[in-house]
Amino acid sequence: MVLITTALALVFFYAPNDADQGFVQKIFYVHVPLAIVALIGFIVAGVLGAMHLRTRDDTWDARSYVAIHMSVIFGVGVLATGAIWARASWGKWWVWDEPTLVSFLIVFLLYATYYPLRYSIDDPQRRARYASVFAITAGAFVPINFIAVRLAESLVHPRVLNQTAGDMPGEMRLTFLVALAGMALLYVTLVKLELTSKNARRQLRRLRKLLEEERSGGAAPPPIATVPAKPH
Amino acid sequence: MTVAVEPAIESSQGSQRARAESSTFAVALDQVVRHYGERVALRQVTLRLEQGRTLAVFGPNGAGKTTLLRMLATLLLPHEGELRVLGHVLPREAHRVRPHVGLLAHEPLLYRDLSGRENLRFYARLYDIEAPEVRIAHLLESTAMTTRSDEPVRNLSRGMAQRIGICRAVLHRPELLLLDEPRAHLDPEAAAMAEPLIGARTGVTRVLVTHEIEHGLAEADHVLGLREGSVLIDAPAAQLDPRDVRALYGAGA
Amino acid sequence: MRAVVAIARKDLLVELRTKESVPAMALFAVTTFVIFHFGLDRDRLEGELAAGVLWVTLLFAAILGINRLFVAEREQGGFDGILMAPIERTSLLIAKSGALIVYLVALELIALPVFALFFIDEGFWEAVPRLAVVMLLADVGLAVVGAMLASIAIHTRARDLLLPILLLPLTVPVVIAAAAATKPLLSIPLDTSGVGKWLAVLALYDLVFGLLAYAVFDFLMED
Amino acid sequence: MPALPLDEAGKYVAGAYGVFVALILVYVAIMAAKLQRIEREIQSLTELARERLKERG
Repeated sequence: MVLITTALALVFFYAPNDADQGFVQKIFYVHVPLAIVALIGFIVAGVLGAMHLRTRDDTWDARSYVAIHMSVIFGVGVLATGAIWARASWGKWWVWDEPTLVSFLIVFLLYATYYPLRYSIDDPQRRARYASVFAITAGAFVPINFIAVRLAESLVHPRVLNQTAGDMPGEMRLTFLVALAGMALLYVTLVKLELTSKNARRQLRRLRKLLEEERSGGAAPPPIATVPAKPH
Repeated sequence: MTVAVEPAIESSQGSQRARAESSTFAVALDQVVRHYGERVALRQVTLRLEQGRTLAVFGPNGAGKTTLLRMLATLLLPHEGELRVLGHVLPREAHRVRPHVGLLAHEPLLYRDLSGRENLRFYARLYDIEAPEVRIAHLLESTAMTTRSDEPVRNLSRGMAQRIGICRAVLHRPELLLLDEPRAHLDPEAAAMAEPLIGARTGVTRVLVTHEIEHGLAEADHVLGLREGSVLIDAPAAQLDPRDVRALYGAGA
Repeated sequence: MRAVVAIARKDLLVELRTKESVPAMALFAVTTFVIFHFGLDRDRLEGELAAGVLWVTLLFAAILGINRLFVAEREQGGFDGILMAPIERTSLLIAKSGALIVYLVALELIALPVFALFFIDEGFWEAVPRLAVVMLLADVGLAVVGAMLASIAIHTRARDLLLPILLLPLTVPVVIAAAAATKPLLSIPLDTSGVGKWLAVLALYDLVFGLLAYAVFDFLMED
Repeated sequence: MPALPLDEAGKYVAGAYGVFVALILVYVAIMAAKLQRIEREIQSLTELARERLKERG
């Protein structure tokens, strides 16, 4: 895990230096990979949620939760870097005619409600089930939302920001791909870290409960009378 | 839990025998556990109830009585253990159990803005009952509710709503009746009227949750005593003294 | 199917008896129009502004009705009676969505003429048949997603608080598509180009979330 | 993309990457705090277990 992180740091400080064109355009290398990874994370979380509903195994729900959690954190980065980019390019902190950014904001707002949803369900089984349903629904929502917003914006502004598409010079593309891979690795690493810490905390709680229960001496009170029914 | 030391084939035969045996009972629970969050509502409850018998469930508040009833009514999933109702495994075969179970819960499960008759009609449609109007008229007659059956339930007293609730619970002629304090809010006369519908002489298997110890013991064939989710009493009613049951409630016992 | 009809009929009967939801929704919508009049300081609306005002108002009014339908069920039957009956759980979803569609159509029957009276000068009635198609498709989407999310929200501690914040972002595509489809219809002169594309988006949304709700609903109803 | 002078653009680029680094730093800090809590918990549980062993003799 440490290895991945250091490799990532190397990639990060090396790659942008490589492609020397563009000035503001460099934000692209952090903004777009962040966004792509976050969105894929959301969709993966939906699949993980479906796995939970299928198996009823709580570890799938925990994975789905952590994936959404990390994607939301990445989402904060996306919106912040996006705003800075907009300020640099268009002189405004926020523009509504960048369909991808607007879609992302909507998706981000939707996933922000994941937390109040989780926290307001007490029963763990039900919480896991409902959170999974949310993850699936929201995961399906991501592409639909992008279709709708893109259609809406291109109606007013046929101009499409083409540098996000494939046609960029080889050097830039290489940097971009490396940045994307690095970001994906960072995501996976952080998800693992968070999952490990969550599991550690849960097991500690269980251990404490076990130790304390032993002290209070025995769980069940003694029976008063038991003569179970027998078949005749 | 004993560890199986015998060869695998034999142990699987053994469990098959246990399953065949448990399917002859109307209600069979094996080591059933249910949590609510961190709290354990039922811990390893094992229980057998024969067809046509009445089980009285006693226990202080929070003992798990309602949890048990809701589980038998297919409303709650067991978290561990095996649960069979009328020979079907829950929750997998819940759809086979549902047509034959009637629950009279704490709440009468009626829509307050509809009349008693409309409520019964609604449930008759859900249960797909034949000749619903005849059945409804008969039930309303036997609970002496015919004259007030077209008023919205919100205008009825709690006891009258309970009478409609009883009609609702037995509407589809269930084979297993789950009764949560059925006589609550009923005056003696109404309780007597309800007797042919939900009483011991119906011949239906019944699970009766109650706090009236003497009455419950008189009604029951078998008794289950719960406290904090654990079974403290599991014995024929004839072998029990009201004092044994009272010990469930008493501090320390 | 028998169960779907029974439950939807029961809900509509309760609504007819109490007259709780639809009148409240309609009153809310009309009041919101008045507020928009002052907030925007406009006597007449057309094009995108008209479409926006109409759809935002309808969406918020819909949230009122969705909340009420599920809160009332929980307060009275508590869902137990229906869940114990020998029926498919999804018939509850379909019945509730159906009842919501009826609510929304009733709301639109009242709100749309008032909207036209307040804000639109001419050419409105020509647009009505096409507008009806847009509304029906949008209603289906709102009702299905609303019923699914309300089933989630009703079982949480926050209850009716959670529904709007879950529902609003999820219905953004409906509002985008419905408003975009409505805009040319409320423009002067009437212009029907581009409406078909948006109807397709609405239909896609209805289809995807309809299937999704159908697939996951069982998990929301077990305990 | 309208070209901005380099010094002007540099500020924004630095800002964007700064946001990214800051985000990760904040996250790491939070995780560190959590790790510390876990460590403390382990410590107290170890003591509890040791006590228990002593009781048993």
